[in-house]
Amino acid sequence: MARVVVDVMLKPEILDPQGQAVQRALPRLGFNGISDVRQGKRFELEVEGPVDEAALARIHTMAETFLANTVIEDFFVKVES
Amino acid sequence: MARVVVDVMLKPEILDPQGQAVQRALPRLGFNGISDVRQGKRFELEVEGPVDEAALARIHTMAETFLANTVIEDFFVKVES
Amino acid sequence: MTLDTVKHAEQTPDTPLPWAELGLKPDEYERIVEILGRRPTGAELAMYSVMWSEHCSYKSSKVHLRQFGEKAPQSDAMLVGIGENAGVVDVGQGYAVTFKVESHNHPSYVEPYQGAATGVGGIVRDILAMGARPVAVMDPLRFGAADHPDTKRVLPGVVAGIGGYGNCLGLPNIGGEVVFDSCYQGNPLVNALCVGVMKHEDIHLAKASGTGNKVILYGARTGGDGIGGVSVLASETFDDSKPTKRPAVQVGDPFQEKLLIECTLEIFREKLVVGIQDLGGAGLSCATSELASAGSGGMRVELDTVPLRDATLSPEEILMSESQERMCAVVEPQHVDRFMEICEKWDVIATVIGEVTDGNRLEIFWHGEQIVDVPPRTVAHEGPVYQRPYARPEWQDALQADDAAKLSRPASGDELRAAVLQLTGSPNQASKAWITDQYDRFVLGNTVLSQPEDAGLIRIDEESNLGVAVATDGNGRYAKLDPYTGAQLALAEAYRNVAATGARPLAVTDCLNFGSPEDPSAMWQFAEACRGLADGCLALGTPVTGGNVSFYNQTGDVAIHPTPVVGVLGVIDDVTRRTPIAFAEEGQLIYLLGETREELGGSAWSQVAHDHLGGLPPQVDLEREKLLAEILISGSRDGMIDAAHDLSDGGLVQALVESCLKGGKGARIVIPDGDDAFVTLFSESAGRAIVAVPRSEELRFTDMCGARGLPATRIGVIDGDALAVQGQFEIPLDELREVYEGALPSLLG
Amino acid sequence: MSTRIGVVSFPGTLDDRDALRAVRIAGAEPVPLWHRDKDLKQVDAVVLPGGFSYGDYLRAGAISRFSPIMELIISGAKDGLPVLGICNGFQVLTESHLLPGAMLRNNHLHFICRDQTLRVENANTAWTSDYTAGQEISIPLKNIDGRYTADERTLDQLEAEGRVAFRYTGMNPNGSLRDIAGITNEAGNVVGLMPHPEHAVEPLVGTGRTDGLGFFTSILKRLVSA
Ligand SMILES: Nc1ncnc2c1ncn2[C@@H]1O[C@H](COP(=O)(O)OP(=O)(O)O)[C@@H](O)[C@H]1O
Ligand SMILES: [Mg+2]
Repeated sequence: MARVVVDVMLKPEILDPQGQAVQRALPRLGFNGISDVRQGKRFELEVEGPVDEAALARIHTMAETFLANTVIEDFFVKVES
Repeated sequence: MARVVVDVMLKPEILDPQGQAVQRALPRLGFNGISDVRQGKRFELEVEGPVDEAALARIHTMAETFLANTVIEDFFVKVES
Repeated sequence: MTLDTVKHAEQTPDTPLPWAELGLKPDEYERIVEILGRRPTGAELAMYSVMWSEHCSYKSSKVHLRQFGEKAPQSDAMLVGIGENAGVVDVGQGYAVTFKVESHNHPSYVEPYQGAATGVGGIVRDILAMGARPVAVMDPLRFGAADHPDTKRVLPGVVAGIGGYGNCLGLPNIGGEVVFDSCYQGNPLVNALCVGVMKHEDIHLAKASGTGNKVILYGARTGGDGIGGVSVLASETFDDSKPTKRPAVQVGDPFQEKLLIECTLEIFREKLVVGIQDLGGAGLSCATSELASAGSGGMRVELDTVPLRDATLSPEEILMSESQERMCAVVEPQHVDRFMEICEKWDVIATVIGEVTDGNRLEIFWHGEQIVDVPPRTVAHEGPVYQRPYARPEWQDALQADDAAKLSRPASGDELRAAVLQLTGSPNQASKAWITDQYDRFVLGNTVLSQPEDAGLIRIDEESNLGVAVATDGNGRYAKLDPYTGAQLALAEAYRNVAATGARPLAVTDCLNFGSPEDPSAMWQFAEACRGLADGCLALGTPVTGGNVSFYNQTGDVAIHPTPVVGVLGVIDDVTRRTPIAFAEEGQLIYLLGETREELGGSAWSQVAHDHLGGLPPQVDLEREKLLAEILISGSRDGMIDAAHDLSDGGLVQALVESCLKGGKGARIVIPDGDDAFVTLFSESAGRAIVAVPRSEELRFTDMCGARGLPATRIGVIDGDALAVQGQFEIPLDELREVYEGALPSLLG
Repeated sequence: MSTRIGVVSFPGTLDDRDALRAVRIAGAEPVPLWHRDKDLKQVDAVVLPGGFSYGDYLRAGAISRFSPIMELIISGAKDGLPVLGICNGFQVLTESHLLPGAMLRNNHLHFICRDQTLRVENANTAWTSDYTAGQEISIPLKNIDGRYTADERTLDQLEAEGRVAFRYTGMNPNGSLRDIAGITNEAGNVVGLMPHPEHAVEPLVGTGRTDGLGFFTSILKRLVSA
């Protein structure tokens, strides 16, 4: 069984209030030197069978049509070693 | 400027309703062969200055005390290359 | 590891068991051995320990709670009393209403969001298990000081959790309370109330009967949530230095619960169940033993059929798991297929895990081997009962002697003005909109009154306009000064709040939040509060139908203020007659009903202006409360009053501020001749309300009050855009609003 | 024959009962539709009501969009079937690409429930003809993912074509771009908005106003006269 990770992040031009809220809170908590924070989602998929090109292509489609809304989000697929 | 990523995932023993909802939907959408889905959060931090051990230690503390709720979540810090 | 079967237990009588770690006392363990005639198996020990915990067995409170039954007033309305998942009252036209308040205090301190969320989930399942459709929720909350950093951790999480869960279930939140006091710093109180509606014939009870009937577990899979949570969390003081005692947190899935509700209601509609029980604290241990105990036969359960989220769970853990969003039903064999079909329709997992037997034992098997063989009553209903020692604390006299009368008071008009603004902008008196705007109050389309009002009021029949009103109240400061009176004041206030909307109070639920029952002082407070509440309910004719006890709300030796939270349910035949708090019509006359004495002990003013708590709380006169309620109800029914607001913390001036701001209209007030302005405005005498009377109804209204002997004093008129007290001060509504609405946002961001 | 208006229930839909009631009060025949239904039961129009379908897990509306009934509604809408998406229903419509843009978490990150005023910008859609352009109405708003977003080009196009159907006035409750509370498709048969007209159809309950009834009377008139 292999694990494939899909990261979904808001596109850079879209306002990310969650990331901003984190960033604004950091100095108050005594953490400085972080100039930007973006918050996104991480999906860990346990894939049955081999993660070959065909499987990755299917996961890519799944991310594009379902896990991410490409109107607002970018996604990245990677195989976890 | 370097990017540090903090992934926050629910601990394995904790119920993950979001991941479950995704997993249950997949077969209906025609995606088979995914035996488990967990959904978590991904924070992308832009760090000013060098990401040395001291900086990483600080980010670790920040993740532990703020980004993650360690009662129910695990977190992982990594430097993006 | 070998499985600890019943047979194995018989053969190995000397195996040491961790009963002490599971919270059992030596004599309790002895009793288990005596009941079984042998040492318990691990699974049996798990069941007994969790079911005999304070939280599940009420072992310290039982002897006091009995009064609610013994002193219960004669009431034709009561259909199901204390002891079931929730009490049920008849509200007429064939409708029955069930309601109950419960605590989720400790879990909400550990993990505010999930703790509060699962608190809502749990009480909703209780109501559902009675056969009712849940129709509204309320959330009485207590936090530490508003400006304490930990309050900023706990409060937003709790509120988001209540909203996140309740909103997603589609239940309107129609009211609650928010109180800040440093006594709750390490022990916030998160109480949740749910109201449900059904027809009389739909009432369901938690009992397993009928040999051969199937036991079906349905809803979420079972995981390792909150294992040991009930016994450990609820029976020991939470202590940071021992992290091992931190239980696994339960995580809620409101979507799953919504499916469970709709699925269960459809199952009820088709009359497919004989008995039903929700799974809450103590999970399957509780559900199976209670169902079997209340029923006529025994029960046999194959534990390995339980659908798991985590395959590594041991049988003991499965029995103790507190995974949320699960229910257990007893179904006749011929209805099982249809039951399963409905579950499938709602994507709800359902599994037959056992059946009702003709014996009288609860027997549980794991991979074919017997691991539990117990008389179910001994687990569920015949747990230990303690007569805990109690004693009036020695500091009580000094506290009561520390009279608030000695505090320096505002004298000039300017000082009074400043005191009003200070009170209005204090966290306890300020607008709670920052919180309540995070709750859906519109869903289901039957909300007639919701926050900020005296009570939440919902329509339950669209044709006839029948409705019910519910209010919850509790003042820990009063109860600290005198727990007997404090409990009655909580009852009186909730009763008055319901009547102020025009509804007739019918029944009571309560959540008793106290310190450690092992501390004689806290136990005395508890005993006094129970006695006060039982006596009060008898006097008002409103029986207690159910409730909840939360002990061990203390950090080290320091307990919270004793905090009995009382919920009162009332019925209104025609919701179009309801009375809101808002002053809406200029020119209407403002009457103060009831008598004002100088009563400042425990008052909001003494807290805000002097950080003082001492003296005696306001007196209680329950006959007067009844009379006031009758006047408020008649006034509403006969169209004599257009607004009503009860007087409680903050006294007359706070009520005026709220009614003015809600309606966007000012008021001109005249202090009655010879009365002290400060006392008139800030005293907290009970049994009072203000009403707005149209001029055309004035005579009729005052005649009615006169005839029935209720003091009614005309104190002013709705007018202008300021709150003006003649000869004293004037505050523009805009200024009041800024102070009233700005306070919580500036504290909570 | 009476006018049949369907109201779809997905698992987790909450305001279906309110929407059915609103349809009835307006004088049409309410028809409950189930997400697994494979036909539309001859309804003349469809309401996608509010709620948290599938818990709003993943993204609001993302999972419901793939239900069997949505296939029928998507193809029907393209052929002119009137569809009104309220709150979660609006989110389903954007996820289905029947309406452009997307809905994000409110800028203040909280669920917000309030009485909201909005301006009806387009009174020519199937669902707004009983209003007048520029009219202000007040109806409940309640959501956590209500921030409307689209790229600049799309926004400009919506404005140019008069497809911004409703705009928040007084206060923008969630950070929606250009104060957009609701939009319509080009043909005007598909309308989505975040606030809840179905909670404002009776004087007694909810906000005590009936400003939302016009949505349901608009469609009824349209269908009766068609
Ligand atoms: N946590 C809460 N959840 C919902 N409503 C609340 C909450 N706290 C306060 N409210 C509502 O705000 C209003 C004002 O509260 P409060 O001043 O405590 O009322 P009262 O003094 O009449 O008991 C009431 O309608 C009450 O139900
Ligand atoms: Mg009140």
